[in-house]
Amino acid sequence: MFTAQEQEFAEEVRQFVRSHCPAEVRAKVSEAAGITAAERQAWHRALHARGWAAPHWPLEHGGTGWSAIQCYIFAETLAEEGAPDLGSFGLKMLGPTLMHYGTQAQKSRYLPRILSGEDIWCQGFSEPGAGSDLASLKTRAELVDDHWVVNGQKMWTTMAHEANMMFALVRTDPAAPKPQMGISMLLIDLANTPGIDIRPIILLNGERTTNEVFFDNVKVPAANLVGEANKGWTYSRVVLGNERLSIARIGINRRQLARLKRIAGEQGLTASPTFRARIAEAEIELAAIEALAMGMLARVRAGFVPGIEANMLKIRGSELQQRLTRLLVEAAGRSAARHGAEARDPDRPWAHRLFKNHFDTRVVSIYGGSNEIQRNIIAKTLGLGGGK
Amino acid sequence: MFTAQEQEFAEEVRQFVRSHCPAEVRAKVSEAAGITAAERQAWHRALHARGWAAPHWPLEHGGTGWSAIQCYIFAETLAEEGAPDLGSFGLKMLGPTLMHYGTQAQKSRYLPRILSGEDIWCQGFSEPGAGSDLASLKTRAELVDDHWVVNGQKMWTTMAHEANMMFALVRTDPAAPKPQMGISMLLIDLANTPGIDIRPIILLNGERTTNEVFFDNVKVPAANLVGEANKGWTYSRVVLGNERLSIARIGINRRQLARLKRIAGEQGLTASPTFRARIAEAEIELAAIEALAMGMLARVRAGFVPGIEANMLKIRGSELQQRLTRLLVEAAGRSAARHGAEARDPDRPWAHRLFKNHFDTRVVSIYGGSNEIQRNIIAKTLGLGGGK
Amino acid sequence: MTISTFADPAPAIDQTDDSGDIRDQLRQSLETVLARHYSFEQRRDAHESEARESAAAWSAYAELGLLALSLPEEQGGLPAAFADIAMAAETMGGAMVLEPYIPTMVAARLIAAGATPAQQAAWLPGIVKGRVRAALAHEDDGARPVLAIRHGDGWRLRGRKLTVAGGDSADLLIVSARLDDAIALFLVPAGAVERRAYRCFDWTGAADILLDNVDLPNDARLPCGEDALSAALDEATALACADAVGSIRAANRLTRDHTHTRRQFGRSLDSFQVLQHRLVDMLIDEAFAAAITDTAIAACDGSDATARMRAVSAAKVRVGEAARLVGEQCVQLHGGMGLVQEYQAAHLFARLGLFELSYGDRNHHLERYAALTL
Amino acid sequence: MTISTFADPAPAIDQTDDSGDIRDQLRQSLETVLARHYSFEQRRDAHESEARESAAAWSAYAELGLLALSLPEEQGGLPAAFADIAMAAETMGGAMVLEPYIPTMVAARLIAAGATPAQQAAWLPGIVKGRVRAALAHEDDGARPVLAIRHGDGWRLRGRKLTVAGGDSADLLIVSARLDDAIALFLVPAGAVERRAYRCFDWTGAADILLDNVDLPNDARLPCGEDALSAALDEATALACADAVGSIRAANRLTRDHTHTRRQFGRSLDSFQVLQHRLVDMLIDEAFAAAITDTAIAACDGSDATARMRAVSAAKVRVGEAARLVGEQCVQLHGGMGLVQEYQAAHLFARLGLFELSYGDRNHHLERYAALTL
Repeated sequence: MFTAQEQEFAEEVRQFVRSHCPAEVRAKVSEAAGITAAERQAWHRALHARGWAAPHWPLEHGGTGWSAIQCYIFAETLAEEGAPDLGSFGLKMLGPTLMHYGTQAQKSRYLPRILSGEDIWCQGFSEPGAGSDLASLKTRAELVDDHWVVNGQKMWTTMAHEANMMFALVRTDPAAPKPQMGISMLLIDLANTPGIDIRPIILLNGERTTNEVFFDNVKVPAANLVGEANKGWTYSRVVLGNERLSIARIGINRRQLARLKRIAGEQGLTASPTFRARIAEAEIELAAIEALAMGMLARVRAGFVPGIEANMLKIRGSELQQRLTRLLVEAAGRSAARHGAEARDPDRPWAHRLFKNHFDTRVVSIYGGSNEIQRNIIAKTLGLGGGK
Repeated sequence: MFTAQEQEFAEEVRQFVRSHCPAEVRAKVSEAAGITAAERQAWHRALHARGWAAPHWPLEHGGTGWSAIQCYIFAETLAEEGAPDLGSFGLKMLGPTLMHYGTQAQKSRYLPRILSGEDIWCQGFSEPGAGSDLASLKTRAELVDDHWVVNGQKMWTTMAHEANMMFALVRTDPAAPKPQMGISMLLIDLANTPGIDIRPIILLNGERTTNEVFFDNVKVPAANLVGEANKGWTYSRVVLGNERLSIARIGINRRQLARLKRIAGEQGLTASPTFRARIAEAEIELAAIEALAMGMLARVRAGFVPGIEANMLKIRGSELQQRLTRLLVEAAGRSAARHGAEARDPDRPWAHRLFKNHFDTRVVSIYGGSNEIQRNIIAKTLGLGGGK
Repeated sequence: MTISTFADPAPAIDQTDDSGDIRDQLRQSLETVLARHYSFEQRRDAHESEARESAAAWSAYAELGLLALSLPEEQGGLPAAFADIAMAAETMGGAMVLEPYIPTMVAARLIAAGATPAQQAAWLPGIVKGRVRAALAHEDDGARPVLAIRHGDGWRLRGRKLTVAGGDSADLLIVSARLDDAIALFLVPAGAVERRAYRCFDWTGAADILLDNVDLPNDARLPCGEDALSAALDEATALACADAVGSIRAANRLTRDHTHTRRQFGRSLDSFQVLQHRLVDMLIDEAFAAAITDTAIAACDGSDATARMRAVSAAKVRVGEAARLVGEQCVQLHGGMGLVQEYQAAHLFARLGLFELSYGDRNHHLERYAALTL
Repeated sequence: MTISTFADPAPAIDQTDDSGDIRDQLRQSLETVLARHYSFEQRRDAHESEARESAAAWSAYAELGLLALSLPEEQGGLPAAFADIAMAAETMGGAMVLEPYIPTMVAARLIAAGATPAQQAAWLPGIVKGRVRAALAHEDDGARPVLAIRHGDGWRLRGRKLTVAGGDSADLLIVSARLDDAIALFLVPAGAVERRAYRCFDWTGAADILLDNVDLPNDARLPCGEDALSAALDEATALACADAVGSIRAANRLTRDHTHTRRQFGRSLDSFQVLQHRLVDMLIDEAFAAAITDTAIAACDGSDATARMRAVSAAKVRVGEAARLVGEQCVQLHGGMGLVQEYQAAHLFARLGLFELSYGDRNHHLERYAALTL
């Protein structure tokens, strides 16, 4: 599949991870045990020092100039080795969008700080009544003198409590003929702006990874508008398109598969013909996902724009991730019912994390456009029902 | 599940089948090998002589007065033993409909002849453009003096080439405000009426089980109208409702399961953990279907009208039937690819029929209202989307 | 024979059967109690409190007679069918009750069926009155199975039991142990063992039980053996199925309500055909799960052990399929809301997910079923 | 890096790759030939005729050079990658070609890879020119496996091979036989055996081959052995996957066209969301099947036997899943029309269903894959 040169490159990346990311951090990532913000930031700094924080960015903005294949090898090698994920919001979603639509001042200020990890971004898109149906969002922004005054509420704002910046969609023209047409994108300084209240949303697993964010007459400088007013909808499509590209989740699926094989082996389940078959089925699905992704990459390399293949990879990548966490739970059996470190099974000290992983993974078929929405998009692209 | 008395009854039925239906006929039914019209009629006469041709009919019309449970035991015992199916059109679909909506003359003439097997009925509902969407049917009937003059085309008319009578839906009021409101039901003598052309539809399996029927100025006596004119839609719902009741297909599924176990045992597949598991899954699904059917029967006994449970049983009964024929194909392996008696595998002389069965069974999720339509009906009954 | 029509006035599946009158009254009483004790907040408080379950709820179950069902009248029991206990389990599954009703009743029935009159008199009245909770400790730690040996006039037990449902709050444990190549059962007061109590992901309680040379009197051993244990485990499995059916019904109701209320792209979610068909498949699985559980419950009241094992394994497999579909789709159709601690969807997902891991997984029961039918 | 958008102007998955120019020309030429020789009626006539396949079509394949691909140039072959043969197989799968292209090419490549120069010269030119059809007869009758013994200067073969694909019309059979605890391969002219020829459910031809003490000269044995046989079987499997991908594409196209044209309840079928999502899942499976088949085809051209076996088994399993979904839903969404001999849907269902039964079923390949990766 890969050339000798590409394999050499993969080896270089692997060695870098092993020498610059502590083994205990990688072990925690591989076990889906959760790492601290400090551990993530340390790894960000290490990558940044090497010039690898944003390989897919253009050289002029601090990227690497690598081919799509190299970027792919890099990302998957990191995921396979258990390197912490740097997060998508700044590096993958906002960064490329600002490069195309941001003002020169915005690019100069924000791109280097995304690259270095100095700014941590979150995404303010979803609202209580607007999840998959973003166009119905209600948060308002009015231009008063040289500030946008923002009022409303965002929801499912992942990591808002660790971020200092947010890119948000706000309604700037309530009278627009279509709801999509009255939306703008603003850059909001969460750390230094009065009127912002970030409240935790606690999931059943006991964790706070997401938030509600309330805006009460929050003043955002006019210069923080991305691109033109009332064109936020278009930019949001670009942002989400960028997210989608990384969402086949091949690296994490490969890691989870390795974990499943290890645990199944320890539990004697690789001797069970039915369980063997289910592991093989999952591994074959991963092989198919990789084959499609490689084909897509080859076409990207040839200048094509990835189309519905990306939606397909999102759907099946997330379904596979859910299948793998479920198989992990089954491999652990009743021990997986235990919750929290104090319930640790003395003989299977990893088992109490597995149901939590399984639960957490339910979100991957919901966010970034639910799998139902993905199928709608493919259907629409195919022109199905056009003869209605 | 059953009382001692009921079990005794089942035994009586079983003995009757074994002594009155030739073993070779039962073997052919069990192997889904197809029987002749003469063999089916002989069995019909034997049942009729015993007074068991239509157990679920009221006593006054020649039924048995049995309880719903007894009717169930009777039907399932027959199916399990491989007795030929007498067909639904006359006994299950038209008969009960005529009892409620037919004229006295219709009852006196047709019910005894259905019971004795003298008349063989087929159903003229579907048309080229009206399968699941019956209301769009186009075959016209105009009342001229004391005859309805019928013009048009029916399609998917199962067994029309063996039947001498047809109950058909025809459009009698093209100007009705809703398409459903202009439809009537007619009884048509296929054997003795000019202008009827029955053409075979050959399926991929090479068989003719279904037909197209063309009507060219066919004169049907006015007395052959069922009930009132333009109320045919209501009667058709009743007819199809009656079909639906027998469509969980428990008897045939039980027979196919027994066949699967026998073949899997012969092929050594009951020693394969994965194949064992799949047989067990199918058998458990059958147990669930039976449990739901028994509950429904108990409620029917208590005077309830079966509602969406019947649709549920149709969906899952047909899906199970498809699953079983598929497992049979897999049990036979590559031998199942052979087609026709001349391709018979010397070591597996039954194998060449299995793919044909598998193919034939695809129809059970299509006819009698496709499984998609069944789900629509359940959704509508539940009131889903009512808040649109 | 009645003629059916498509337009059925009673869409919901009605699960009442003919022995239903008294059972229905009991169900209604239980529902009233649960409405009083099992609001979302009360359940959370019970989870977070030291005692962890609501003592008030347990007393209420005792007052209703739920802890007496089918037990000998001379010990304070009430005549009842196993189906009555299953009704209680199903209703509690709908409210996601945290107290160990199933473990206690399974242990009590095992004592009623297999213990000496003296042993019954020692424990059953306390259970019936709600003063004693019990649990069956069966699943061994592979490395340290529980062994029993004769020791003086009595018995000595050694080994470890893992993830005993209800073991955290049980006053009495029925412990299975190997004794001379057979399995024996012992009544062990919880005070005699070391236990590590904890919560499972669905908030129900469990414990690991360490028996470090526990000495017991001679009459701690139950006269019954493996057959009784096998029946008790089947009863526990069948009741777990009933509990899961309750949770499945609740999840379907919740999901239908949510999709009916919630609007997207200007329409209610339940007006989208894809979601309608998904809701229909969830309802079909509910109906099949409920029906096959009824069969298993009835088989537990019968005398044919093979038929019981077959019916229970069939139910565990089929209800497991339904639990998986309904649990996952309940979360999926709730969207992000489905993952949040403050709403019921995630709790139902957890309870249904853990059901699949309990009392033998799908593979175990498929293999047992195949062994009985192939 | 290019920024993607939801509005992609090219919805269909484009499977061309960079070695594509010549291959594309060949594909177009083949499509032209098939358009001329493989109308629905011509295919039916070929099926019903005595010769059973169209001799004209076979000659046309030879003229296009399809029977020469990748074979040695000194025997009349053309330089080509295995992927070129796979392209031809996929295209023929789309037209549901009845002639034994895959059996012939697999046998020819086995001769090219493992036969002596004299053996090659004896058979390959005839194959390349379309005068000789060949097939690999490997699957034994369990009761009568084929055994080889030394007999004078030559060999004597005895036993039976079942359901040999293409065996009905083959002029040359490569027969695997047990010889002293190993497997040996023999070149057997079809005239030397008794064969029972028949049609499979998908109308392709096969035969049972009876070897009743068939005497062969010494040079009938191929010098290669089990490794070459294993590679040939993998190649046959990979090409069958490519053929199935062609049928899957055709079935998806046909189903989309039908649901677009056909109206029910006043709307086109493809405007119903449930059917839209089903069509989408069919298309996704097409994309995955095509991608994983490409991987298997590439692995067949490589030198790593383990990687080849893994990739081929993965493809067989995954394409099988796709074949099942697409075949069944193609019929389902066509309604009654899907079962009729006069329309393509049923034929595609049959071809895809029989693919699953050929070259090792799902279980076989899952187990082989697991053995290689666990």
